[in-house]
Amino acid sequence: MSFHRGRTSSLASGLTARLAIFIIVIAFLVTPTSWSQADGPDPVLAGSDSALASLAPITSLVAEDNTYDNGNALRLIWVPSIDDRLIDSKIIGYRVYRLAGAGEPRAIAELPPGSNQYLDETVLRDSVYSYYISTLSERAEFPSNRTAAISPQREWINLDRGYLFLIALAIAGAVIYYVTVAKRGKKLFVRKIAGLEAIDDAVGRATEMGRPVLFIPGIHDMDDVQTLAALTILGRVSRTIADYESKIFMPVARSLVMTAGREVIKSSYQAAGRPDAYSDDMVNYITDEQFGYVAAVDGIMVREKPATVFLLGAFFAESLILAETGNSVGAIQIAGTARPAQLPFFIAACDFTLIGEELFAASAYLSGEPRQLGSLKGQDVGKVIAMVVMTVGVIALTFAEAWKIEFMQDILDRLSIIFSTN
Amino acid sequence: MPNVGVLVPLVAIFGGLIWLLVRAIRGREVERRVIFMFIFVAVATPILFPITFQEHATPVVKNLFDRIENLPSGSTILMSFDFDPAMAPEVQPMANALSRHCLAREHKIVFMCLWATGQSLLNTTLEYVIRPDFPHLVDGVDFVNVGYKAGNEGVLNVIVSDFKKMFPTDVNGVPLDGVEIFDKVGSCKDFDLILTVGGGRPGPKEWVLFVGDPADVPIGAGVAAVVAPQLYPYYPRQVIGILGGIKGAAEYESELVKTHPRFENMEKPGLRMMGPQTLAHVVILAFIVIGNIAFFRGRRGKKTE
Amino acid sequence: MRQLVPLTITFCVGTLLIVSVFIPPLGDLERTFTLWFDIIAVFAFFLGGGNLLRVHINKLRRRKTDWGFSIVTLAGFSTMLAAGLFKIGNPGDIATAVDAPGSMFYTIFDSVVVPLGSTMYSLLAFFVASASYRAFRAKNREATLLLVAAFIILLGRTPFGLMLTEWVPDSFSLLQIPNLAIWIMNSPNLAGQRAIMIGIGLGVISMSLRLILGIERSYLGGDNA
Amino acid sequence: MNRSTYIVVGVVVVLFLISWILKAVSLSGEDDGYILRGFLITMSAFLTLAIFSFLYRDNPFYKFAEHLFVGVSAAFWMTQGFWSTIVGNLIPRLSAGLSGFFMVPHQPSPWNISYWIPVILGILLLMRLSAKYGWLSRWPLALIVGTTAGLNFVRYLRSDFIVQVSSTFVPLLGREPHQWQGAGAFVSQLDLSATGQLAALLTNWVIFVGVFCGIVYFFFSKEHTGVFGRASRVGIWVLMITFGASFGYTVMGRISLLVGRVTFLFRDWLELIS
Repeated sequence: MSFHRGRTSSLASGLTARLAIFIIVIAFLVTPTSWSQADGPDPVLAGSDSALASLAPITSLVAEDNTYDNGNALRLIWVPSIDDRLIDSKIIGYRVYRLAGAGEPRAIAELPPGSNQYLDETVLRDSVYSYYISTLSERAEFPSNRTAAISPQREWINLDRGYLFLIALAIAGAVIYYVTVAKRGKKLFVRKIAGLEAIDDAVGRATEMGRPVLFIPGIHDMDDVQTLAALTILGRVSRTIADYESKIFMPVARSLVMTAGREVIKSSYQAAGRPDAYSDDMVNYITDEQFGYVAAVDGIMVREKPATVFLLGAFFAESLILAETGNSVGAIQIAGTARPAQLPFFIAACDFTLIGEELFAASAYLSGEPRQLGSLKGQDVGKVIAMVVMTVGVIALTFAEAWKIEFMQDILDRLSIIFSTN
Repeated sequence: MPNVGVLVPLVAIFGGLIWLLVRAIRGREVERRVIFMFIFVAVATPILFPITFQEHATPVVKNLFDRIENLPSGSTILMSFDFDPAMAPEVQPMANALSRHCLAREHKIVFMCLWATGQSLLNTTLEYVIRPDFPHLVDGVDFVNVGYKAGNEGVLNVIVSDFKKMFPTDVNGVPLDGVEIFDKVGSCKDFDLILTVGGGRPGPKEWVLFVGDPADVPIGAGVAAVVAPQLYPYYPRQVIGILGGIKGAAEYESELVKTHPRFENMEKPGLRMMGPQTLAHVVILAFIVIGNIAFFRGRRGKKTE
Repeated sequence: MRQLVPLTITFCVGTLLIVSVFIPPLGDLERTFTLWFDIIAVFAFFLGGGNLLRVHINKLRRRKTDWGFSIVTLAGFSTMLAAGLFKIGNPGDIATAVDAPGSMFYTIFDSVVVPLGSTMYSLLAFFVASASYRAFRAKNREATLLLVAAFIILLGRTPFGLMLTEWVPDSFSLLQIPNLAIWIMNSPNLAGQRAIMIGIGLGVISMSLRLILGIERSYLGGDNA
Repeated sequence: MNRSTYIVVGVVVVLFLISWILKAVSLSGEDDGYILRGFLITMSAFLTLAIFSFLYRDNPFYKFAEHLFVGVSAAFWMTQGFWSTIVGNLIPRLSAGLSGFFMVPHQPSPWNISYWIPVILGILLLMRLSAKYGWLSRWPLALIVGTTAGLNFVRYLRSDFIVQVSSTFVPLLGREPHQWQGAGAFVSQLDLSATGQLAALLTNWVIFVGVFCGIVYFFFSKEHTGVFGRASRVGIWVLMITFGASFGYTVMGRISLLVGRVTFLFRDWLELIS
């Protein structure tokens, strides 16, 4: 089926409506209530060496719990000494003192002139602290009032990340929704991806020529999601290879990827009913060293002369070295990476390139399985969200800047808050 | 003056390219190894026999050069070394060229660093550039080195309103109150120009935000090539000129030699390092042209067959 | 059982780590799991290193093509391993960094791995040239755009970029090649990078979900079986 | 190997020896370990040349360098893994005795017991070697896949989705210093200078339209025809310009790498330049 325009917009508006409700709810939740306020009146000049010009201490020192942490930080806020504003002031900085319980004060930090806040991340939950801050001159210091005793609190939910949660929910929800829709048997349309259409031909060519297929899964370990994408594609490719009775060779730069790669290929061969044709020698660990690996793979390419080379995963500077060597031995090359910096080199030197998102979509596309295809459609909802938000943001900013329309500025501020990271 | 050692490889490169061009017009492709050889010769020749190309200053560089050139003699300029040894090959040539230019125009320079690692690199410039080139200039009279102070943006926050509060003495402990340059300088507002050389953080961006904008002082920046594009939005209002990477340094050196012939024989690392770059770029551009000619001739050949 | 346990582990761990972003007391989980990963990866070294040894010893025993070079690999491997594990020639005690200057480990690294690595890296200078020769051809509209953008940027990096277009009047200075190069980097290039990144973000989200939910299980040989 | 190969190898060995001797002689004035230093510099130079020789074609010298590189670097990373992860991170959490032996500070904590989990999973991974219990190695892999999926979900959502979307908010009619003053003012000041208003507006329009159409290109679930197809075509064009531009921009850095290697050969080894 095709994606009707009407449905796109109704979907988008439904999402925005839901977003709007959440925004209101969260806005209420996030509104600050009362903070623990330091008591006592403002400055009391500390008695000090009367021969020296005395400096005004800082004022309005407040210690408050740092919100949304595991109870391991306290935040200090104050108004700098009035002397700090003078052109030739004698202030050389501030020193922060902390008292744990009824203990002795200990200096925990020194700050440059002009500072007005400090985050103490060396506190323990359930302990009680109070603070004061001294204004420093060359020879003396002028302490402020002490804050009320406070202990850091643990919060169970980070409300600052409410919008992040909502955006995650919206996109994940869309993906899961279309997965279930597809599971119920609804046929979904997915456009052709050239690089993936070519895989069968490329493997077939290797069979005809009697040369191996070389599969390079990038140089990162399993903690990079691009490596996982490469391995999922390997699952499909090795199945085709098993069916065609071609040879595959996969040199890797990480021991874990070797283990996982063997697991994948072995299962594919089993599924193809040819478990005997599988051998551990198909996947070999070379070295973790980036260019040592490249040197070895280059050697393999010129000696084995693979008919087809897959370069899928996380690539860095080696992308072009590998792709050019592969090209020089006349291999068909299918590349894909989510490293924008390396894409130009693959585009230049390979026959087909999976650009960014296409790498992650590849395995779902190749599987042809309805649930997997459904997840691709879910991704597109994320794109609709991005396009709508961008358009609204651009229009709001344009009007707010050109004609100073306040209402537009409000929309923009809201959007910027929702789409901010913290 | 170019000697035989330079001429032979240059003739080989350009002769070879013309030969390949003729072949391309006949529809013939070039083998990879031939390209490799051209690149190697193009890079190795200028290393063995320094070849420098006359660089024309682009407006972003020229603007800063003209500002320093046109300030009345005796203006005070603040120059900050905000980089580390890793960045030094790219940006130290700029720092050297800028200091030479300022001192040749008889401006007074106040040197400082926001990076602790900048101190030793600043000393290199003082020791190997200023002392030999301007032996008559006196530390503390014609230029002052106030050294490094910790605090990153905090330092900028202070010096924008009071310079001596952050830097009461120079690096040798001499109180700035006795230094003549500082008779006229109370804060950053009193400098006629601020130059920052670096590219990390704190760097030019912080100088613009914390000093340039609030105090309304013109800022000139020398930065590593990768950072340069991020700085263009500030040009030409907040940053009056940008030297980006080795190419920026080379353009500045070129301009400097043009207007101040006394520097004809100075070290020109920017220009020297641009030699292999320029030749290699020219070779690559030539191969793109040759490739396209071969492609179109080859296609036409196929059609007529 | 053979499928269920791994799928459950993936689901639980994945969900837990996503949720932990929103629950401050779980904030440390990210670091813990990263450390766990590192530890498991070190165990995998036994498999990787063992495999390396097995391959080369086999080559040697069966006198396969190029078996002589396997001796080089084995010798290099065992020397470096011994130098590192026993900290041979290390100026300090057992607590000193393994790559302290002066140690055998450092010396080999500095005179073998560093020159070989940086030379391999420098091969790129040759390959950018051969790739531009072959790829930047005006075959169709897309390829022409690729070619023109690359050509302008390359030209803007040489003195000839300005020389060729210096005659352009100031009111059209955007058309001067160095300015045009900067504009391309700041405008269409930025837009393209951003579109790619937004796509990648969505692709990763969707793939993570497929993995966590067990829809994508080809890495377990899953839906084939 | 035929006879000519032996001759070439022999010649190279002789050249190596000569270079070593000459290098050691030239270093002898300044350095105590000049024989070793001479050897190391000569070796670095010959390994450099061996890699370069691959550009011509595969040959025994390249094979030698490649095999040496693989062996040495594999051991390098394994040793690093042992000292930094096992000794640096695991032992201080699991054993006071071993911490004492390796002289690393012991870090006692009630949670330390959880660090047996990766150890057990690591051992399960080694089960891969057994035919009967090989399937157990899937458990640690499953944990790793879960970790990677979970951690990257939010990471990419933030840095590649949210940040990129919100930084695309650009004013289409300009902002300070190119504040919109109405169409009349715009037309009267119209020029194509690099710092002018039109250039600034052009940048913003290209960014907005470019990102928009770029996203359209990536749409999977809609046929790229009609208006949608045209937008997707514009998307491809923007991507192509991006790729061409980034390619061109990187060339300079790549040339610098070669300059570095050639300088090493000419200066440190051959002493042709100073």
